[in-house]
Amino acid sequence: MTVKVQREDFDPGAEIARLHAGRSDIGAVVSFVGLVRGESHGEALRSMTLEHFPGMTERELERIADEARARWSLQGVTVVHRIGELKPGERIVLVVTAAAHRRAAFEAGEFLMDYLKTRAPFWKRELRPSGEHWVEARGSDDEAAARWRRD
Amino acid sequence: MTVKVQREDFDPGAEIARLHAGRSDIGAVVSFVGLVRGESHGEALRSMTLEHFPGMTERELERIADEARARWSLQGVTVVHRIGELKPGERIVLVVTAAAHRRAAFEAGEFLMDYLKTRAPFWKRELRPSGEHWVEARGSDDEAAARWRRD
Amino acid sequence: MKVLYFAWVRQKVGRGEEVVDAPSEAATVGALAQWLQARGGGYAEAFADLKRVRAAVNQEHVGFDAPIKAGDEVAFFPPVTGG
Amino acid sequence: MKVLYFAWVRQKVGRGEEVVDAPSEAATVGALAQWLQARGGGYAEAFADLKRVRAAVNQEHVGFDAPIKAGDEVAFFPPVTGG
Repeated sequence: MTVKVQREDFDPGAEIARLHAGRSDIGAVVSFVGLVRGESHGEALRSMTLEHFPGMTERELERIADEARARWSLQGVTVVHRIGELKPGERIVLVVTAAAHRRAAFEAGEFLMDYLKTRAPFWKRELRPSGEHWVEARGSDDEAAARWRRD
Repeated sequence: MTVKVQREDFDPGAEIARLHAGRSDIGAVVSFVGLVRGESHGEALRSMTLEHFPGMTERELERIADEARARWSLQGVTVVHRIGELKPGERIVLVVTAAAHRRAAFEAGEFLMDYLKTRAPFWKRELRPSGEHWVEARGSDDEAAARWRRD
Repeated sequence: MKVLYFAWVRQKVGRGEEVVDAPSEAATVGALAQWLQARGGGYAEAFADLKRVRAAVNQEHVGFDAPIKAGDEVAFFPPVTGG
Repeated sequence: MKVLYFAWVRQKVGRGEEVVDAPSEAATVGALAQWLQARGGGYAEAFADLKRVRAAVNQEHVGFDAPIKAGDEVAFFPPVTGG
Protein backbone atom coordinates (compact mmCIF):
# COMPACT_ATOMS: atom_id res chain seq x y z
CA MET A 1 0.00 0.00 0.00
CA THR A 2 1.41 3.36 -1.05
CA VAL A 3 0.04 6.76 -0.03
CA LYS A 4 1.73 9.94 -1.20
CA VAL A 5 0.90 13.64 -0.87
CA GLN A 6 3.17 15.73 -3.06
CA ARG A 7 3.55 18.89 -5.12
CA GLU A 8 5.14 17.10 -8.10
CA ASP A 9 3.21 15.45 -10.88
CA PHE A 10 2.89 11.65 -10.94
CA ASP A 11 3.12 9.05 -13.72
CA PRO A 12 -0.05 6.90 -13.91
CA GLY A 13 1.55 4.31 -16.20
CA ALA A 14 4.53 3.86 -13.87
CA GLU A 15 2.27 3.52 -10.82
CA ILE A 16 0.06 0.96 -12.58
CA ALA A 17 3.11 -1.07 -13.65
CA ARG A 18 4.68 -0.86 -10.18
CA LEU A 19 1.62 -2.57 -8.65
CA HIS A 20 1.78 -5.66 -10.85
CA ALA A 21 5.39 -5.86 -12.09
CA GLY A 22 6.99 -9.24 -11.40
CA ARG A 23 3.76 -10.76 -10.08
CA SER A 24 1.37 -13.24 -11.66
CA ASP A 25 -1.40 -13.31 -9.05
CA ILE A 26 -3.01 -10.06 -10.26
CA GLY A 27 -5.67 -10.22 -12.96
CA ALA A 28 -7.04 -6.69 -12.84
CA VAL A 29 -5.62 -3.21 -12.25
CA VAL A 30 -7.99 -0.23 -12.21
CA SER A 31 -6.70 3.33 -12.13
CA PHE A 32 -8.46 6.65 -11.65
CA VAL A 33 -6.85 9.95 -12.64
CA GLY A 34 -8.56 13.19 -11.56
CA LEU A 35 -7.78 16.29 -13.62
CA VAL A 36 -8.30 20.05 -13.23
CA ARG A 37 -11.11 21.18 -15.54
CA GLY A 38 -10.82 24.53 -17.27
CA GLU A 39 -14.25 25.87 -16.41
CA SER A 40 -16.05 26.48 -13.13
CA HIS A 41 -19.35 28.25 -12.46
CA GLY A 42 -19.41 29.42 -16.08
CA GLU A 43 -16.01 31.09 -15.80
CA ALA A 44 -12.60 30.13 -17.15
CA LEU A 45 -10.43 28.72 -14.40
CA ARG A 46 -6.99 30.29 -14.15
CA SER A 47 -5.63 27.94 -11.53
CA MET A 48 -6.61 25.77 -8.60
CA THR A 49 -4.71 25.66 -5.32
CA LEU A 50 -4.91 22.63 -3.07
CA GLU A 51 -4.37 23.10 0.65
CA HIS A 52 -4.18 20.16 3.05
CA PHE A 53 -3.70 19.20 6.69
CA PRO A 54 -0.17 17.73 6.81
CA GLY A 55 -0.06 14.56 8.82
CA MET A 56 -3.80 14.06 9.07
CA THR A 57 -4.06 13.84 5.27
CA GLU A 58 -1.66 10.90 5.06
CA ARG A 59 -3.27 9.20 8.06
CA GLU A 60 -6.75 9.66 6.61
CA LEU A 61 -5.69 8.33 3.19
CA GLU A 62 -4.14 5.31 4.91
CA ARG A 63 -7.33 4.72 6.88
CA ILE A 64 -9.37 4.92 3.66
CA ALA A 65 -7.01 2.48 1.93
CA ASP A 66 -7.16 0.11 4.95
CA GLU A 67 -10.95 0.24 4.80
CA ALA A 68 -10.86 -0.72 1.11
CA ARG A 69 -8.50 -3.62 1.86
CA ALA A 70 -10.82 -4.82 4.61
CA ARG A 71 -13.80 -4.83 2.23
CA TRP A 72 -12.26 -6.27 -0.91
CA SER A 73 -9.53 -8.79 -1.58
CA LEU A 74 -6.90 -6.46 -3.00
CA GLN A 75 -3.31 -7.16 -3.97
CA GLY A 76 -2.28 -3.53 -4.07
CA VAL A 77 -3.52 0.02 -3.47
CA THR A 78 -1.81 3.26 -4.47
CA VAL A 79 -3.11 6.75 -3.71
CA VAL A 80 -1.23 9.87 -4.84
CA HIS A 81 -2.69 13.33 -4.26
CA ARG A 82 -1.09 16.59 -5.31
CA ILE A 83 -1.10 19.85 -3.37
CA GLY A 84 -0.20 23.40 -4.35
CA GLU A 85 -1.14 25.35 -7.46
CA LEU A 86 -2.39 23.44 -10.50
CA LYS A 87 -3.43 24.62 -13.96
CA PRO A 88 -6.36 23.38 -16.08
CA GLY A 89 -5.60 19.96 -17.58
CA GLU A 90 -3.13 19.02 -14.83
CA ARG A 91 -3.41 15.81 -12.85
CA ILE A 92 -4.70 16.15 -9.25
CA VAL A 93 -5.18 12.65 -7.89
CA LEU A 94 -4.38 9.04 -8.75
CA VAL A 95 -5.93 5.91 -7.26
CA VAL A 96 -4.78 2.47 -8.42
CA THR A 97 -6.21 -0.85 -7.20
CA ALA A 98 -4.97 -4.35 -8.05
CA ALA A 99 -6.95 -7.56 -7.52
CA ALA A 100 -7.34 -11.08 -8.86
CA HIS A 101 -10.68 -10.14 -10.46
CA ARG A 102 -12.03 -7.00 -12.06
CA ARG A 103 -15.09 -6.41 -9.90
CA ALA A 104 -13.03 -5.95 -6.71
CA ALA A 105 -10.59 -3.62 -8.47
CA PHE A 106 -13.38 -1.45 -9.95
CA GLU A 107 -15.45 -1.29 -6.78
CA ALA A 108 -12.49 -0.57 -4.52
CA GLY A 109 -11.31 2.20 -6.88
CA GLU A 110 -14.69 3.90 -6.86
CA PHE A 111 -14.97 3.46 -3.08
CA LEU A 112 -11.54 5.01 -2.53
CA MET A 113 -12.43 8.06 -4.60
CA ASP A 114 -15.83 8.49 -2.91
CA TYR A 115 -14.23 8.27 0.54
CA LEU A 116 -11.27 10.44 -0.38
CA LYS A 117 -13.67 13.15 -1.61
CA THR A 118 -15.56 13.25 1.69
CA ARG A 119 -12.91 12.35 4.32
CA ALA A 120 -9.40 13.35 3.22
CA PRO A 121 -8.54 16.86 4.48
CA PHE A 122 -7.88 18.71 1.22
CA TRP A 123 -9.44 22.02 0.23
CA LYS A 124 -9.53 23.57 -3.24
CA ARG A 125 -9.37 27.29 -3.96
CA GLU A 126 -10.10 28.44 -7.48
CA LEU A 127 -8.69 31.53 -9.16
CA ARG A 128 -11.18 32.82 -11.72
CA PRO A 129 -11.64 36.22 -13.43
CA SER A 130 -14.14 37.15 -10.68
CA GLY A 131 -11.61 36.41 -7.94
CA GLU A 132 -10.62 33.67 -5.54
CA HIS A 133 -13.29 31.16 -4.53
CA TRP A 134 -13.13 28.21 -2.15
CA VAL A 135 -14.76 25.18 -3.74
CA GLU A 136 -17.93 24.18 -1.88
CA ALA A 137 -18.43 20.55 -0.86
CA ARG A 138 -21.02 18.85 -3.06
CA GLY A 139 -24.00 16.96 -1.72
CA SER A 140 -23.53 14.45 -4.54
CA ASP A 141 -20.16 13.48 -3.05
CA ASP A 142 -21.77 12.80 0.34
CA GLU A 143 -24.41 10.68 -1.41
CA ALA A 144 -21.74 8.79 -3.34
CA ALA A 145 -19.88 8.00 -0.11
CA ALA A 146 -23.12 7.03 1.64
CA ARG A 147 -23.68 4.26 -0.92
CA TRP A 148 -20.84 2.31 0.72
CA ARG A 149 -22.11 2.67 4.28
CA ARG A 150 -22.90 -0.61 5.98
CA ASP A 151 -25.48 -0.89 8.72
CA MET B 1 -12.90 6.50 -29.89
CA THR B 2 -10.04 4.06 -30.49
CA VAL B 3 -10.38 0.29 -30.85
CA LYS B 4 -7.31 -1.86 -31.49
CA VAL B 5 -6.73 -5.61 -31.72
CA GLN B 6 -3.03 -6.39 -31.82
CA ARG B 7 -0.29 -8.86 -30.96
CA GLU B 8 2.03 -6.21 -29.48
CA ASP B 9 1.90 -5.02 -25.92
CA PHE B 10 0.34 -1.63 -25.15
CA ASP B 11 1.33 1.24 -22.83
CA PRO B 12 -1.46 2.08 -20.36
CA GLY B 13 0.13 5.38 -19.29
CA ALA B 14 0.49 6.54 -22.90
CA GLU B 15 -3.12 5.61 -23.70
CA ILE B 16 -4.42 7.42 -20.59
CA ALA B 17 -2.41 10.53 -21.47
CA ARG B 18 -3.52 10.43 -25.12
CA LEU B 19 -7.18 10.66 -24.06
CA HIS B 20 -6.79 13.89 -22.08
CA ALA B 21 -3.63 15.56 -23.43
CA GLY B 22 -4.23 19.16 -24.49
CA ARG B 23 -7.80 19.19 -23.19
CA SER B 24 -9.31 20.82 -20.13
CA ASP B 25 -12.88 19.51 -20.31
CA ILE B 26 -12.00 16.11 -18.82
CA GLY B 27 -12.11 15.68 -15.05
CA ALA B 28 -11.82 11.89 -14.76
CA VAL B 29 -9.98 9.14 -16.60
CA VAL B 30 -10.52 5.52 -15.54
CA SER B 31 -8.41 2.69 -16.92
CA PHE B 32 -8.67 -1.07 -16.62
CA VAL B 33 -5.75 -3.38 -17.36
CA GLY B 34 -6.41 -7.13 -17.54
CA LEU B 35 -3.43 -9.42 -16.91
CA VAL B 36 -2.66 -13.12 -17.39
CA ARG B 37 -2.65 -14.85 -14.01
CA GLY B 38 -0.13 -17.60 -13.38
CA GLU B 39 -2.51 -20.21 -12.00
CA SER B 40 -5.61 -21.87 -13.38
CA HIS B 41 -7.63 -24.81 -12.01
CA GLY B 42 -4.90 -25.39 -9.41
CA GLU B 43 -2.18 -25.72 -12.03
CA ALA B 44 0.64 -23.42 -13.07
CA LEU B 45 -0.19 -21.70 -16.34
CA ARG B 46 2.56 -21.93 -18.95
CA SER B 47 0.93 -19.64 -21.49
CA MET B 48 -2.40 -18.42 -22.76
CA THR B 49 -3.26 -18.09 -26.43
CA LEU B 50 -5.94 -15.70 -27.58
CA GLU B 51 -7.80 -16.46 -30.79
CA HIS B 52 -10.29 -14.02 -32.31
CA PHE B 53 -12.66 -13.48 -35.23
CA PRO B 54 -10.88 -10.87 -37.39
CA GLY B 55 -13.28 -8.22 -38.56
CA MET B 56 -16.12 -9.14 -36.24
CA THR B 57 -13.94 -8.49 -33.19
CA GLU B 58 -13.27 -4.89 -34.18
CA ARG B 59 -16.91 -4.34 -35.17
CA GLU B 60 -18.16 -5.81 -31.90
CA LEU B 61 -15.73 -3.72 -29.82
CA GLU B 62 -16.89 -0.61 -31.69
CA ARG B 63 -20.53 -1.52 -31.04
CA ILE B 64 -19.76 -1.98 -27.33
CA ALA B 65 -17.95 1.38 -27.20
CA ASP B 66 -20.84 3.08 -29.05
CA GLU B 67 -23.26 1.60 -26.53
CA ALA B 68 -21.17 3.05 -23.67
CA ARG B 69 -21.14 6.47 -25.35
CA ALA B 70 -24.90 6.32 -25.76
CA ARG B 71 -25.39 5.58 -22.05
CA TRP B 72 -22.84 7.92 -20.46
CA SER B 73 -21.51 11.34 -21.36
CA LEU B 74 -17.97 10.36 -22.31
CA GLN B 75 -15.18 12.44 -23.79
CA GLY B 76 -13.10 9.50 -24.87
CA VAL B 77 -13.02 5.69 -25.02
CA THR B 78 -10.04 3.47 -25.82
CA VAL B 79 -10.12 -0.32 -26.06
CA VAL B 80 -6.99 -2.35 -26.84
CA HIS B 81 -7.09 -6.17 -26.82
CA ARG B 82 -4.14 -8.41 -27.51
CA ILE B 83 -4.20 -11.71 -29.42
CA GLY B 84 -1.67 -14.52 -29.75
CA GLU B 85 0.40 -16.20 -27.08
CA LEU B 86 0.81 -14.47 -23.72
CA LYS B 87 2.77 -15.43 -20.61
CA PRO B 88 1.70 -15.06 -16.96
CA GLY B 89 1.94 -11.43 -15.84
CA GLU B 90 1.48 -10.07 -19.37
CA ARG B 91 -1.16 -7.48 -20.23
CA ILE B 92 -4.20 -8.77 -22.17
CA VAL B 93 -6.68 -5.92 -22.40
CA LEU B 94 -6.92 -2.19 -21.76
CA VAL B 95 -10.06 -0.08 -21.45
CA VAL B 96 -9.80 3.68 -20.82
CA THR B 97 -12.75 6.03 -20.36
CA ALA B 98 -12.66 9.82 -20.02
CA ALA B 99 -15.50 11.97 -18.71
CA ALA B 100 -16.19 15.26 -16.96
CA HIS B 101 -17.07 13.41 -13.73
CA ARG B 102 -15.81 10.26 -12.10
CA ARG B 103 -19.05 8.30 -11.85
CA ALA B 104 -19.54 8.17 -15.64
CA ALA B 105 -15.91 7.16 -16.21
CA PHE B 106 -16.04 4.36 -13.61
CA GLU B 107 -19.42 2.99 -14.69
CA ALA B 108 -18.61 3.09 -18.39
CA GLY B 109 -15.30 1.32 -17.76
CA GLU B 110 -16.94 -1.48 -15.85
CA PHE B 111 -19.74 -1.72 -18.44
CA LEU B 112 -17.21 -1.96 -21.29
CA MET B 113 -15.35 -4.82 -19.59
CA ASP B 114 -18.58 -6.68 -18.73
CA TYR B 115 -19.80 -6.38 -22.33
CA LEU B 116 -16.43 -7.18 -23.84
CA LYS B 117 -16.25 -10.37 -21.75
CA THR B 118 -19.61 -11.62 -23.04
CA ARG B 119 -19.85 -10.19 -26.60
CA ALA B 120 -16.41 -9.69 -28.15
CA PRO B 121 -15.37 -12.78 -30.14
CA PHE B 122 -12.15 -13.77 -28.35
CA TRP B 123 -11.34 -17.26 -27.08
CA LYS B 124 -8.62 -18.21 -24.62
CA ARG B 125 -6.69 -21.48 -24.70
CA GLU B 126 -4.50 -22.31 -21.72
CA LEU B 127 -1.35 -24.40 -21.80
CA ARG B 128 -0.91 -26.13 -18.44
CA PRO B 129 1.12 -29.20 -17.35
CA SER B 130 -1.99 -31.34 -17.92
CA GLY B 131 -2.30 -30.14 -21.52
CA GLU B 132 -4.19 -27.58 -23.59
CA HIS B 133 -7.55 -26.39 -22.28
CA TRP B 134 -10.05 -23.96 -23.76
CA VAL B 135 -11.24 -21.54 -21.09
CA GLU B 136 -14.93 -22.04 -20.33
CA ALA B 137 -17.24 -19.02 -20.28
CA ARG B 138 -18.20 -18.09 -16.73
CA GLY B 139 -21.76 -17.60 -15.54
CA SER B 140 -20.54 -14.71 -13.38
CA ASP B 141 -19.58 -12.81 -16.54
CA ASP B 142 -23.10 -13.24 -17.96
CA GLU B 143 -24.53 -12.00 -14.66
CA ALA B 144 -22.17 -9.02 -14.66
CA ALA B 145 -23.28 -8.06 -18.18
CA ALA B 146 -26.95 -8.61 -17.28
CA ARG B 147 -26.70 -5.90 -14.60
CA TRP B 148 -26.56 -3.31 -17.39
CA ARG B 149 -29.56 -4.60 -19.32
CA ARG B 150 -32.37 -2.11 -19.63
CA ASP B 151 -36.01 -3.12 -19.99
CA MET C 1 -22.47 -20.24 -48.27
CA LYS C 2 -19.30 -19.48 -46.34
CA VAL C 3 -19.00 -21.05 -42.90
CA LEU C 4 -16.37 -20.10 -40.31
CA TYR C 5 -15.35 -22.05 -37.20
CA PHE C 6 -13.46 -20.77 -34.15
CA ALA C 7 -11.74 -22.15 -31.04
CA TRP C 8 -12.65 -25.77 -30.21
CA VAL C 9 -15.39 -25.82 -32.83
CA ARG C 10 -12.63 -25.14 -35.38
CA GLN C 11 -10.39 -27.80 -33.85
CA LYS C 12 -13.10 -30.48 -33.89
CA VAL C 13 -14.26 -29.65 -37.41
CA GLY C 14 -10.63 -29.62 -38.49
CA ARG C 15 -10.72 -26.41 -40.48
CA GLY C 16 -11.26 -22.67 -39.94
CA GLU C 17 -13.52 -22.00 -42.89
CA GLU C 18 -15.15 -23.61 -45.88
CA VAL C 19 -17.78 -23.00 -48.52
CA VAL C 20 -20.72 -25.38 -48.14
CA ASP C 21 -23.55 -26.19 -50.48
CA ALA C 22 -26.31 -26.61 -47.92
CA PRO C 23 -29.79 -27.70 -49.05
CA SER C 24 -32.47 -25.03 -49.20
CA GLU C 25 -34.16 -26.63 -46.18
CA ALA C 26 -31.23 -25.40 -44.08
CA ALA C 27 -32.87 -21.98 -43.88
CA THR C 28 -31.88 -21.11 -40.31
CA VAL C 29 -28.63 -21.14 -38.36
CA GLY C 30 -29.93 -24.07 -36.31
CA ALA C 31 -30.91 -26.09 -39.39
CA LEU C 32 -27.47 -25.47 -40.89
CA ALA C 33 -25.83 -26.63 -37.64
CA GLN C 34 -27.91 -29.85 -37.73
CA TRP C 35 -27.06 -30.41 -41.38
CA LEU C 36 -23.34 -29.97 -40.55
CA GLN C 37 -23.69 -32.27 -37.53
CA ALA C 38 -25.16 -34.99 -39.79
CA ARG C 39 -21.93 -35.00 -41.79
CA GLY C 40 -20.48 -37.08 -38.95
CA GLY C 41 -16.86 -37.28 -37.80
CA GLY C 42 -15.48 -34.02 -36.43
CA TYR C 43 -18.69 -32.22 -37.40
CA ALA C 44 -20.75 -34.59 -35.28
CA GLU C 45 -18.42 -33.90 -32.35
CA ALA C 46 -18.38 -30.12 -32.82
CA PHE C 47 -22.17 -29.88 -33.01
CA ALA C 48 -23.00 -32.71 -30.59
CA ASP C 49 -24.34 -30.28 -27.96
CA LEU C 50 -25.81 -27.21 -29.62
CA LYS C 51 -26.25 -25.51 -26.23
CA ARG C 52 -22.47 -25.14 -26.15
CA VAL C 53 -22.27 -23.47 -29.57
CA ARG C 54 -22.90 -19.83 -30.49
CA ALA C 55 -23.33 -18.29 -33.93
CA ALA C 56 -22.92 -15.08 -35.90
CA VAL C 57 -24.33 -14.22 -39.33
CA ASN C 58 -22.39 -11.61 -41.28
CA GLN C 59 -20.42 -10.76 -38.11
CA GLU C 60 -23.47 -10.16 -35.90
CA HIS C 61 -24.38 -12.38 -32.95
CA VAL C 62 -27.60 -14.29 -33.67
CA GLY C 63 -29.74 -17.02 -32.14
CA PHE C 64 -30.15 -20.43 -33.79
CA ASP C 65 -33.57 -19.39 -35.11
CA ALA C 66 -31.99 -16.65 -37.28
CA PRO C 67 -32.73 -17.06 -41.00
CA ILE C 68 -29.85 -17.48 -43.44
CA LYS C 69 -29.70 -17.08 -47.19
CA ALA C 70 -27.25 -17.66 -50.00
CA GLY C 71 -24.26 -15.35 -49.73
CA ASP C 72 -24.42 -15.08 -45.93
CA GLU C 73 -21.30 -15.74 -43.89
CA VAL C 74 -22.16 -17.95 -40.91
CA ALA C 75 -19.75 -18.46 -38.00
CA PHE C 76 -19.92 -21.09 -35.25
CA PHE C 77 -17.92 -20.83 -32.02
CA PRO C 78 -18.00 -21.46 -28.26
CA PRO C 79 -19.20 -18.77 -25.83
CA VAL C 80 -16.59 -16.00 -25.88
CA THR C 81 -13.89 -15.79 -23.20
CA GLY C 82 -11.85 -12.67 -23.93
CA GLY C 83 -10.97 -9.79 -21.64
CA MET D 1 -4.40 23.53 23.77
CA LYS D 2 -3.24 23.76 20.18
CA VAL D 3 -5.82 24.85 17.62
CA LEU D 4 -5.36 24.61 13.84
CA TYR D 5 -7.37 26.36 11.12
CA PHE D 6 -7.59 25.44 7.42
CA ALA D 7 -8.93 26.91 4.17
CA TRP D 8 -11.39 29.80 4.63
CA VAL D 9 -11.57 29.21 8.39
CA ARG D 10 -7.84 29.94 8.45
CA GLN D 11 -8.27 33.00 6.22
CA LYS D 12 -11.05 34.47 8.38
CA VAL D 13 -9.27 33.76 11.67
CA GLY D 14 -6.13 35.23 10.17
CA ARG D 15 -3.73 32.48 11.27
CA GLY D 16 -3.08 28.79 10.69
CA GLU D 17 -2.48 27.74 14.26
CA GLU D 18 -2.25 29.03 17.78
CA VAL D 19 -2.11 27.85 21.38
CA VAL D 20 -5.21 28.91 23.29
CA ASP D 21 -5.91 28.94 26.99
CA ALA D 22 -9.57 27.94 26.86
CA PRO D 23 -11.60 27.84 30.10
CA SER D 24 -12.34 24.42 31.54
CA GLU D 25 -16.03 24.88 30.58
CA ALA D 26 -14.94 24.51 26.93
CA ALA D 27 -14.91 20.74 27.37
CA THR D 28 -16.21 19.81 23.90
CA VAL D 29 -15.27 20.79 20.35
CA GLY D 30 -18.54 22.71 20.05
CA ALA D 31 -17.96 24.63 23.31
CA LEU D 32 -14.44 25.52 22.15
CA ALA D 33 -15.84 26.76 18.82
CA GLN D 34 -18.37 28.96 20.65
CA TRP D 35 -15.66 30.31 22.94
CA LEU D 36 -13.51 31.15 19.89
CA GLN D 37 -16.53 32.73 18.16
CA ALA D 38 -17.08 34.99 21.20
CA ARG D 39 -13.62 36.48 20.64
CA GLY D 40 -15.23 38.52 17.86
CA GLY D 41 -13.58 39.88 14.70
CA GLY D 42 -12.32 37.20 12.34
CA TYR D 43 -13.21 34.48 14.87
CA ALA D 44 -16.85 35.65 14.93
CA GLU D 45 -16.88 35.46 11.12
CA ALA D 46 -15.18 32.07 10.89
CA PHE D 47 -17.54 30.48 13.43
CA ALA D 48 -20.68 32.46 12.55
CA ASP D 49 -22.36 29.37 11.08
CA LEU D 50 -21.18 26.22 12.83
CA LYS D 51 -23.03 24.03 10.30
CA ARG D 52 -20.39 25.08 7.77
CA VAL D 53 -17.45 24.08 9.99
CA ARG D 54 -15.97 20.61 10.58
CA ALA D 55 -13.49 19.50 13.23
CA ALA D 56 -10.77 16.97 14.00
CA VAL D 57 -9.20 16.12 17.36
CA ASN D 58 -5.69 14.70 17.20
CA GLN D 59 -6.09 14.22 13.43
CA GLU D 60 -9.34 12.25 13.62
CA HIS D 61 -12.67 13.55 12.30
CA VAL D 62 -15.07 14.23 15.18
CA GLY D 63 -18.49 15.74 15.79
CA PHE D 64 -18.96 18.95 17.78
CA ASP D 65 -20.05 16.93 20.80
CA ALA D 66 -16.59 15.28 21.05
CA PRO D 67 -14.86 15.87 24.40
CA ILE D 68 -11.51 17.65 24.47
CA LYS D 69 -8.86 17.83 27.13
CA ALA D 70 -5.59 19.64 27.76
CA GLY D 71 -2.91 18.58 25.32
CA ASP D 72 -5.35 17.77 22.50
CA GLU D 73 -4.80 19.25 19.07
CA VAL D 74 -8.10 20.57 17.70
CA ALA D 75 -8.52 21.53 14.04
CA PHE D 76 -11.37 23.51 12.44
CA PHE D 77 -11.98 23.56 8.69
CA PRO D 78 -14.69 23.61 6.01
CA PRO D 79 -16.08 20.35 4.54
CA VAL D 80 -13.27 18.79 2.53
CA THR D 81 -13.11 19.21 -1.27
CA GLY D 82 -10.13 17.18 -2.49
CA GLY D 83 -9.97 14.54 -5.17
